[in-house]
Order: sequence, then structure tokens, then C-alpha cells
Amino acid sequence: MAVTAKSILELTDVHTYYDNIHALKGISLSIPEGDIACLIGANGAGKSTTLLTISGVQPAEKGEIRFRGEPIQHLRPEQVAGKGVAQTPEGRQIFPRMTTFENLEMGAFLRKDKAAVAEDLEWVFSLFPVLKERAGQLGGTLSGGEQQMLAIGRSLMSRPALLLLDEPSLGLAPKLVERIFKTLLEINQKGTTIFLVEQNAHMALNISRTGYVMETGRIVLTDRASALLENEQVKKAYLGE
Amino acid sequence: MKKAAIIGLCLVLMWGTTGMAMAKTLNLGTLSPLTGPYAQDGTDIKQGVQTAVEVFGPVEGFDKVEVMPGDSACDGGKATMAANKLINSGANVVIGAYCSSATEPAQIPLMEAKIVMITPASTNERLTQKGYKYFFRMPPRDDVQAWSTVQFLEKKLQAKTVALIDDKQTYTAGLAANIKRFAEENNLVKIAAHEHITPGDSDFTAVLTKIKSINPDAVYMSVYQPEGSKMIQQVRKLGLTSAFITEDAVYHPKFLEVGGPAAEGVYLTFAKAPDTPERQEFEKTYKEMWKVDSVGSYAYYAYDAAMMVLAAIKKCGTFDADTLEKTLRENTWQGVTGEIKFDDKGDRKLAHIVWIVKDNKFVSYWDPLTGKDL
Amino acid sequence: MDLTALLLQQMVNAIFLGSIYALIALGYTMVYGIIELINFAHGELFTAGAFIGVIVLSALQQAGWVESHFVLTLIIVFGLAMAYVAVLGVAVEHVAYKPLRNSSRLSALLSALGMSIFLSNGMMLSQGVSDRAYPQVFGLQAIEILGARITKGQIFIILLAIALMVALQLFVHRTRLGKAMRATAQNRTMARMLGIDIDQTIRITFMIGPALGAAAGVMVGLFYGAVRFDMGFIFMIKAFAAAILGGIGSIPGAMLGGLIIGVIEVGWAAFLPSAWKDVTTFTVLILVLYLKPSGLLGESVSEVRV
Amino acid sequence: MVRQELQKLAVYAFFLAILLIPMLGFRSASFEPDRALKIWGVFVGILILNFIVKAVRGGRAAVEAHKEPWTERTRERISRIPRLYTIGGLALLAAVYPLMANNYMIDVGITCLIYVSLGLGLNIVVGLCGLLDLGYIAFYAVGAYTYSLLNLTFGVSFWAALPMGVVLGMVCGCIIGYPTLKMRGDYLAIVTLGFGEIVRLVLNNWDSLTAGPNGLFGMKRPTLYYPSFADGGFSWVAYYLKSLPALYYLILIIVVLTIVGVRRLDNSRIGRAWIAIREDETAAELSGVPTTWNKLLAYALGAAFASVAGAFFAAKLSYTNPNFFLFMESCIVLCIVVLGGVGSIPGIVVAGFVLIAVPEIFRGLENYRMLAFGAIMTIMMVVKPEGLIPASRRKRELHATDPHPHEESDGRDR
Repeated sequence: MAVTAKSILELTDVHTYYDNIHALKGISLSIPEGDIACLIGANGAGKSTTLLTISGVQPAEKGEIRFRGEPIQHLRPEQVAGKGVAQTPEGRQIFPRMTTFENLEMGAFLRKDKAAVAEDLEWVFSLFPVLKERAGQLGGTLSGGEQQMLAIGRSLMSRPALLLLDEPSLGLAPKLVERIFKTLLEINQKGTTIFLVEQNAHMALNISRTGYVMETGRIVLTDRASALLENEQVKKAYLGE
Repeated sequence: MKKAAIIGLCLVLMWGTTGMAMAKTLNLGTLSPLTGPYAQDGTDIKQGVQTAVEVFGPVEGFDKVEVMPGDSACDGGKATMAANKLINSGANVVIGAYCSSATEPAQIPLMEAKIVMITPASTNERLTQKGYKYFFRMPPRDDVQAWSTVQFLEKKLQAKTVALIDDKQTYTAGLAANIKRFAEENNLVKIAAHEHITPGDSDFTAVLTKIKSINPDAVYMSVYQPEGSKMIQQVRKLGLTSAFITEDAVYHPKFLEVGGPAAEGVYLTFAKAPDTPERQEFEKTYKEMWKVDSVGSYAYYAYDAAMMVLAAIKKCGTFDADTLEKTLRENTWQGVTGEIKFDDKGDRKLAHIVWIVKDNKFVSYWDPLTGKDL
Repeated sequence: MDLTALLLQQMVNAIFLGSIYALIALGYTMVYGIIELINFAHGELFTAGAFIGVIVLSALQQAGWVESHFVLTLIIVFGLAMAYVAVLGVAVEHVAYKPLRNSSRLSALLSALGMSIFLSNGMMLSQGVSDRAYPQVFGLQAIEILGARITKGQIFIILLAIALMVALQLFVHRTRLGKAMRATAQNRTMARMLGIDIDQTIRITFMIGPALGAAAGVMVGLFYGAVRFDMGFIFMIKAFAAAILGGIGSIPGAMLGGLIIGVIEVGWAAFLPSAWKDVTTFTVLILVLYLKPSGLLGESVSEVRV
Repeated sequence: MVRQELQKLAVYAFFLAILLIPMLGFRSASFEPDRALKIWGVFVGILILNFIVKAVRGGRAAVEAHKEPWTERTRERISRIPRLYTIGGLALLAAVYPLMANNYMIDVGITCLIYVSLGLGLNIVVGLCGLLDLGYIAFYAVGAYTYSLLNLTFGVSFWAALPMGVVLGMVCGCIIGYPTLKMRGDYLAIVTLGFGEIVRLVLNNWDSLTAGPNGLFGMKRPTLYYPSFADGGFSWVAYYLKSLPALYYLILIIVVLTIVGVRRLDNSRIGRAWIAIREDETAAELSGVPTTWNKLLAYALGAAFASVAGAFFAAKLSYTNPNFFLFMESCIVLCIVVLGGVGSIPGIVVAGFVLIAVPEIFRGLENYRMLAFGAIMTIMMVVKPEGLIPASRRKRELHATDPHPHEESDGRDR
């Protein structure tokens, strides 16, 4: 694997437990700054757990997580967020009884620079114009696709250095998925590193530069995304070919 | 084994707490709520007895007199437990309990163990109607008090209509029911309304407004002091003009303190308080002993009960229930609540007089027996 | 007293009682909304507020402030009572609830119950078992409107209650902290991932809710004239019913629920056999929950967790 | 570890102590050091106790390799002692207790046993089926009043009234259970609380039937019948169980039968269905467990046990009053269940004794004991939320598989 830029996120031998269940059995990975990386794997392989562990929601029992060289494995989720890591978790997790506008506002909770926040709001609205139309509507009443856009938009509102995305394509129409992935590229071009967890391996590998394959709590394969797309094993297991 | 150890420990502890009766000690047990919402009155009772023991001094034939406070918590189950505890600790006479609902179940073990029991507070008629030989009562019964009240309504106030308010507890509901009975018997006063409140509530405006719209000549508040003091304030704020009459449970310094100017002009039925030197002496001693500003009304009855028992034991020389019971019944005693003379059921021939709140003081006002102002 | 006057008077009674219930219910609903726990000690926090009120007010009265600086006195009394109970609320949260955040609901419920018994008995031991008289600074005079009487104290209390509720609504919807509270209540994990310090948010909830309860406590003392260590219980049950009736977790719901409970209570006692007043309150509550399990303004049942 | 605990303790002490100053000791203008010192004594004692418990627990946890709680090991150690030995010893102790105790102690024992049987009944509803019930004492009242009324009006004997009380209790259980079937969690709690209060208020207000606040008096004690061959004929002679030891043995038998019944239920199909409902109602329903029926059954059976205890209580006191069935009593029974360890029969037995007998022992301390009781309850839950003797099955269930990997700290995202 050719890592050219310095890595923004580095996991070294990370172990996570749910009570007695050993969910992550020593994950190590490294994501270069400005990259789009993706993590693919079967259901229950521990993909979401990896993201939750990075965010500190499901703290790591063992191992080290470094963000821009600084260890963050002992930080609480809100502190991790403060470092510039945003997550769009599985199932979108919109605040149902807050308006679209308020949801976006919450994304910028930690930011004090009002002018820049307003700028970012315009940017998010330009990425997802439908959100502007729905600005006064309660989050819980939005459609699935709109909620996904809102969730991504909300994460962007914190102007993160690293965006963790959990299954952005889940339950969405193919057309919408395409649009969202296109937007992700746009976001990445603005300088945000993206770490993507997907079941839709094809789509994910297509936009990523680096790919990781996970199986039962371990990373079993790491390569350039384009290489993974050609990998026979991956093709068979995840690309349905 | 841990379980067994815990249970064993419980047993040992239980043993430890049950003291053995010492030779030549006269044990006066008290039963009153020392915990819970009625703890104030309960403490008054306990302190009244303790004051009596202090004042009476040594009793001939006994090395010392000891007071054993029992906590009835105004709860039937706890009251029997406390009664059994007193029996086991060798109480010779029991003064208590406070709530009729605690006195009633506690009667059973005490009567079975042949121990003289004198209640300084429970007024429910049923208590003395069961034929218990060793049971005596210091305060007048509910129906006596109700009779006095109805006399007052009819003769002094000459009220045509009266509204009743009670809070559906044993004592208060019993009183209200008796008032209703007497009033209907004589048919001079009409019961215009009979309302109920919840004990512990603060807001009585709805019921009071309802009564205001009926505008009866008089309102009878059959409640305890905490509700009574709050209610009388709301009465004034709502501008009710009816005469307000209430009963001895409200006759408490707290009523004046909380009620303040709102309490002015309220009539209360309470036992006649003879202005004797003994009474003043008792009040002085009590206030000094317990560092309080005023004497709670049940302390008088408890004090009298204890003084009377001590005097009787001195007279007959034993606490044997049969002898003691006879001595108590056959003699007339003088107490701070007046003359004490029991009838064959164990009730005192004691009438209430009507008091009025004047200048933030309880002032005697009218005597139902003679029909004359005081 | 004619019918209009009677109805008007009963309405005043109902609104007054209802706004006190609503203020207490707000504390329940806010705490429940954020940590899904019935704060059993809330009734005691309310009582504590009333006691602080009476202590401060008596002291100020002795100093003659009631005559000379009436408004200032009230501000000090309410301010101190609310401030103290806010801190007490945080203390309760820290000691009894925070360690149990990851435990079963039953344990948390029992811990809350223990705290309630502890506080109630602590107050009994320190403040005595009998009533404490509240200085009647508003007097007994009343204004007559169409035959219905309303005292100055009542007007003041109702206005203050409304002001507090409006302030709360503004706080929750307009301020950063208020929004953080709502976000935390709706999705705690997500709130954390957005950088909201939920410990702090919960702490603030435990300040505001009990502070409102304390204000209600002082109001109860000011109007009804006395406080006692165990008065929290009966208010707790009614306010709790109000919070659930309105839909627990919903702030407007708590206000509406409080008013409805007030109206039911006063209405029933006023026109029907008053002994069954509380039976009616509970029956209405059960009926509402049976027909609409989420309460009147509550979130739909699928979101309510066991 | 100890250092950390000490720090935490300091924070605790800061929060409670500094803040409680105005509440503890100040009245209007005066400060009463005497009163304050006593309360502080209780407070400091509890803090120290808390610290010791935590330190011990922490120390052990440090020795232990992974997350296994020390209670689990204690349990294992207990289970290594032959069960027969433990149970036999306890049975013997329970059987000879009245011989070595005086009446007061027996009375306390009886009260404990009544609460144990109530706790066991509530355990079905709360522990097995997971339905939070805050109005359980209502069924106790139903039992007490059923017996009292039947006995006073028709002279029905205790044994004949018992099944009627049980049936009535079960009917009431279903009546209360039915509207709550759709509800979950805290809504259920308030509805049951409301029902409990309604039952008490109805008893208090229905003067013509229940004598209202006066209460009912003069019920006969339970009777035993034995054959008599006097005068050459044959007849049954009634023997009233009047003495406290006799009543003690009666309630002991009731408790033993209750334990047997609850154990059998626990291990039956129904018991498993309840546990399924408790763990995940939706999943249980989807896998074919008739949740409605099972929940109603839990209410009904729980009510039946309470009803028996209530009938016994009324017969023992020979007096009953609506004020015996206050909300606080429901709380105490719930405390027994949770403090003992939800779903654990030995835990409930121990908790019943601890909660009823220990405050009784310290009755002399009057209200300080309740202060301590409240504090200990909180601390107990904080330190050991799973109860005194956690149910082994529940523990296993909770730790074997976790169906919701995202659970972590909150309920929302489940």
C-alpha cells in the first residue's frame, strides 16, 4: 500500500467489547489526509463498531487511535467531535422533533464563528437544495433520502477534517445513492477526508482511493480501491460477481 | 450460608433490643406515632407522660418509674408490633395510642395480656363499646363532642343551615357523621352540604367556593390542624362569611401561628381547661423540660393519664390490671383537664366547651351544658 | 353568589392550581425527556424550595424588608429558593442518578425513591414535623371581578408561573444550551457525536427542572400559608399525572397536563361529590393513556422505550 | 483505585454536604448544632460505608481479570455448599424460631413473612414479566377486604374466603392489567400507581360497604378443625389460630407454598414466555409468544399471591383500614423485589427480612433510621444495582448474548 500523504487517522491493534462479546479483534488501519477510504464487509463484521470506536461511543478496550498524531482513544464522543471528527451514523439519527434548520444548526454546535457557519449553511443548501425547501419542517417528517442528506449536511456543518459515514446508501433509491456519492466526491474535493462504511461495495470502492475488507472483527484485506475491485475474493464475496 | 448468616444476625439483633424488665421497676409504656405525619402529636403524648413521671416523683414500693416509648406510626400493623414489644419488655400500663386505627388493633394484644390501656387521644366510639375491661379513654368521645357542637349551632348561633367538611379519616369522618346524626335528630339545623377533602392536600378552594355559593349560616370543619390552618386562610381569601366551627384536633398553637389573622373568630370545641395552679404548673414544667413555647393539646391528656395511673398505683400498691382497673374506675381524680371520673365503659364524663379565637389566642366562649357564655 | 360568579371563581381556582401543577410537572417532564427516569425526588426538591423560601422570607420579614423593599424581598426569596434547589438538584443527580445511567431502569427508580425518602426525612428532622407558617406578605384582601374574588397574591403567582413557563420555552427553543437539551433528549448518542457534553446538559436539566419546582414550592407557601416536610408527595403524584397526561417529555404537554389536572380536580370537587375527586383524576389519566398511550402532546408510542 | 474512590467521595461529600447545610440544622434564624450533628452523623456514616463497600468491591475487581462481578463469585461459592444443607438449615431455623423468640419477635417475624410473600408475588409481575407495578398493594387490600367482608357479613371462614379472595384478586389483576397491555415502561408505572390509589380511595369512600375510614373490625382468626369424639358422637371442633406462634406457622406455610409456586412458574413454559416478554416484547410476540395473555396471567397470578397475604393480614390483625394500603407500601414491596435482586427468590426472602426487620430493630432511633434507610437504598442501588442476591438465570441471560450491540448508555438508540 502506498501511503503518500501523512495519515489523518491511525488505528493500531484496537480491541472493542460489548460486554463479553469481542467485537473488534485488533484493528489497524491508517487513512491519509484528503483521502476517501472505505470499509466493506458482511453484516456484523464490525464495520459500524469500528466507526463507533473511533468516535468514542463504544470505547476501545485496548489499542491506540490517533487523530492527526494525537491519541484520542480515551476521549469521550463529544471531545472527539471537538477535534474535528464528524460522524453520520447508521440510520441517519436525525433529531425528529427539531426542524431541518435546527438539525443543521446542531451540526455546528461547537463552532463559534457565526459568519463561517452561515457560509457553510449556504454551501450545504447548495449541495442539497431540497433541504432549503424543507428548512422549517420537523426532521422526523422528512423522507428517507431527505433525512440522509440532512444527516450528511449536519455532519458537514461542523466543518470536519474527517467525516465518518456509516451506510449512506442504506434504503435509498439507486438514483439517490448516485447523487449522494457524487456529493461525497464534491465534499472530498473541498478538503474533507472521508471514511466510508458500506454494504454497497461496488459503489463505495468506485469513489474511494483506499479500501479495507473486514471479516468478523478483523481487517483481512487492505489495498487500493481499484485493486480491490479486481480482487477475485472480493468480487466473489462482496461484489456479487 | 450467607443467607443464614444474615437471618441469624437479624435474630441476634432482635434479641438485643428487647430489654428485660428489672425488678421493682414500674414501666409505663406509651404508644403514639413518633414517626410519620402525626409525629408532632405523638411526641406530645410521649413527652406528656415523661413530664408526669418527672413531676410525680418516686412511687412507693418501686425503685424507679421508667417510660417506654412505643411507636405506633398511626398504622395498624406497626401498632400491634409496638404493643407486643411493650408487652414483652414488661410494660405494666400503656398510655396510647393516638389514631383510632392504631388503637383498635393494638387493643387486642394488650387486653389479652391484661394490661391497662388508657388512650389520650382516640375518640372513636367503637373503642369503648367492645366490653374491654382494662381500656380507658381520657378525651371525650366523638359523639360527646358532636353533641356539644350541635348544641352550639342550635342554641347559640341559631344557625339554620350548616355545611360539613371532613377529610375522610377515621376521626374526622366519625365526627362529621355524628354531627349529621344529632342535627337530623333535632331537626333544627339543616345539613346544607357535606363535602370531603383529601388529607395532605393544600388546595380547598373548589370545595369552599361551592360552599360559598350555598352560603350556609355555619360551616363545620372536621379536619386536622394542618389542613385546618390552610383552609381557614382560603376561607378568608375567598370571602366566605359563614361562621366557622371546628374541633379539638385543630386546637393547637400551630393553628394560630399558621392561621394568623385568618383564624380570628373561628369557634372550636375543646375540653374545658380549668385555670388551676396545677395546670399552670404543668405548662411551666413542660415548657422548661422540652424547651418549647407552647403545649400541644394531647400532652394534657397524656399527662393526666400518667399522673392518674401513678396515683392509682400508689393508692392500691400494685399494677395488677384487675386491681388497678377497679381503683381507676371507683375513684375520682383531679387532673389538669378537669375532674376525671370513668363510667363503666371506661369513658370520661367530660364535656367540651366552645372556644373562640380572639386576638390570636384561644378564649373560652360558651358552655353547652349550661347554655351560658363564659 | 350567582352562576357566572361561581363559574368564574372556580375557573380562577382551577387555573391557579393548574399552573402550580404545571410548574412541578415541567421538572418531571424535562428530566424524563433527557434521561428517561422518573425523578422521584422531585417532590422533595419542591418542598426544599418551599422551606428555603420560608427561611429566607421569615428572616427578611424580621429585618423589616417586607415593608420597605417588597419587590426586592420577593426577588430574593424566589431567587435564593430556586438557586439553592437548582444546586440540590445537581447534587441529587450526581449522587443518585449519574452512577446508574447504564443500569436497569428499576435500579434507577429505586435509587430515586431512596433519595426521596432521604431528603424527606432530612427535612423532617431539620425543619420539624409540624407545619411551618409562611408569612402572609400578600394579606387576605382580594379584588372582586364579576363576583369572583382573586387575591393580589394569586394574580402575582399566576403571572409569575406564566412568565417562568414562557422563559423556559424561550430558553429551550432559542438558546444554544436549550437546543442541546432538546437534542440530547431526542437522541443522546447523536448529540454526543455532535460535540454536546451530555453530562453538562443533564446537569443543566437537573438545575432548571427542580428550580421551577422550587418556585412552585414558594408559591404554594405564599398562597396556602404553610409548608410541611411531606407536602411534596401529594403534589408529586398530581404533577406526575399531569406530566404523563400531557405526554411525558413534552414541555407544552406538561403545561397543558397541569392545567387539565387542575381543571378536573376543581371541576369535580366543585360540582360533583368531592370525596371522589382524586378517583376521577386518576380515572381520567388512565382513560387518556388507554385511548392515547403517548399522552396528549407526547411523541408516538413507537418511540417510547421500556 | 482507592485514591480514585477517595476523590469521588470528596466530590460526593462536597455536593451533598455543602448543599445540605441550610436544610440540616437551620431554622429561620437559629442554628441547632445538636440536631445538625445527629443528621451529619448519619450522613458521614453512610458515606464511610459507601466508601468501604466501594473500596472492597474495587479491590476485588482489580484482582479479577475481566469484568466478572464479585457477586457472581460469591454466588458460585454459595452454590458449592450443598443446597439441601442450606435449605434444611434455614427451614429448621424458621421452624424453631417461635420457640426461642418472644411475642414481639414473632410478630416482627410474621410481618417479615407477609412482606416476603408480597415480594414473591410482585416478583412475578416485575421480576419475571418485567412490568413495573407501583400499585401492587391494591391486591393486598382486595384480599384483606374480601376476607373481612365475607367473614363479617356471612361468617365465611378463612379457608373458604381464601379462594374467593384469590379469584377476586385475579379478576382485579386482569381489570388493572387489561388497559395497561398496550403501555410500556413508565406509563405502566403511573397507571398502576393510579389504580392502586383508586382502590384505596374506593375503600375509603364506599362507606356503606367498607365502613370507610372507620375500617372493619372483629374478623375471626383462621381456624383449624379437628375431630372430636366426645359424648360418643363425632364432630369437628374449630380451633382458632389466635396465638402469635400459630399465626407464624400459618404464614410460614403460605410463604413456603408461594416459594414453591413461584419456582415452578419460573421454570415452566409460562415462566419462559414471561422472560421473553421482559427481555424484548416485540421479539417475543414475533416468535409466537401470546404476549397479551401472558401479561394478563402475570398480573392475575401476582394479584392472587398478594390477595392471600392480604387475607392473612386482615385475619391476623382482626382489623383492617384503608390507610394500611398507602402508596408507600407498594414502594416498600417494590424495594424488596429490587433490593433482593429482580427475579431472585432467595434475594427477596433476604430483602424482606432486611427491609422489615432491620428498621424495626432501629425503631428506637425514630426518624434517623428512615433517613439512613433512604440513603442506604440509594447507595445500595449505586453500588450493587443487581440486588443483594442476583438471580442466576437473569445474570446469565443478561451476559450471554446481547441482542442490541448499540445499546451502550442510552435507551433512545436501541
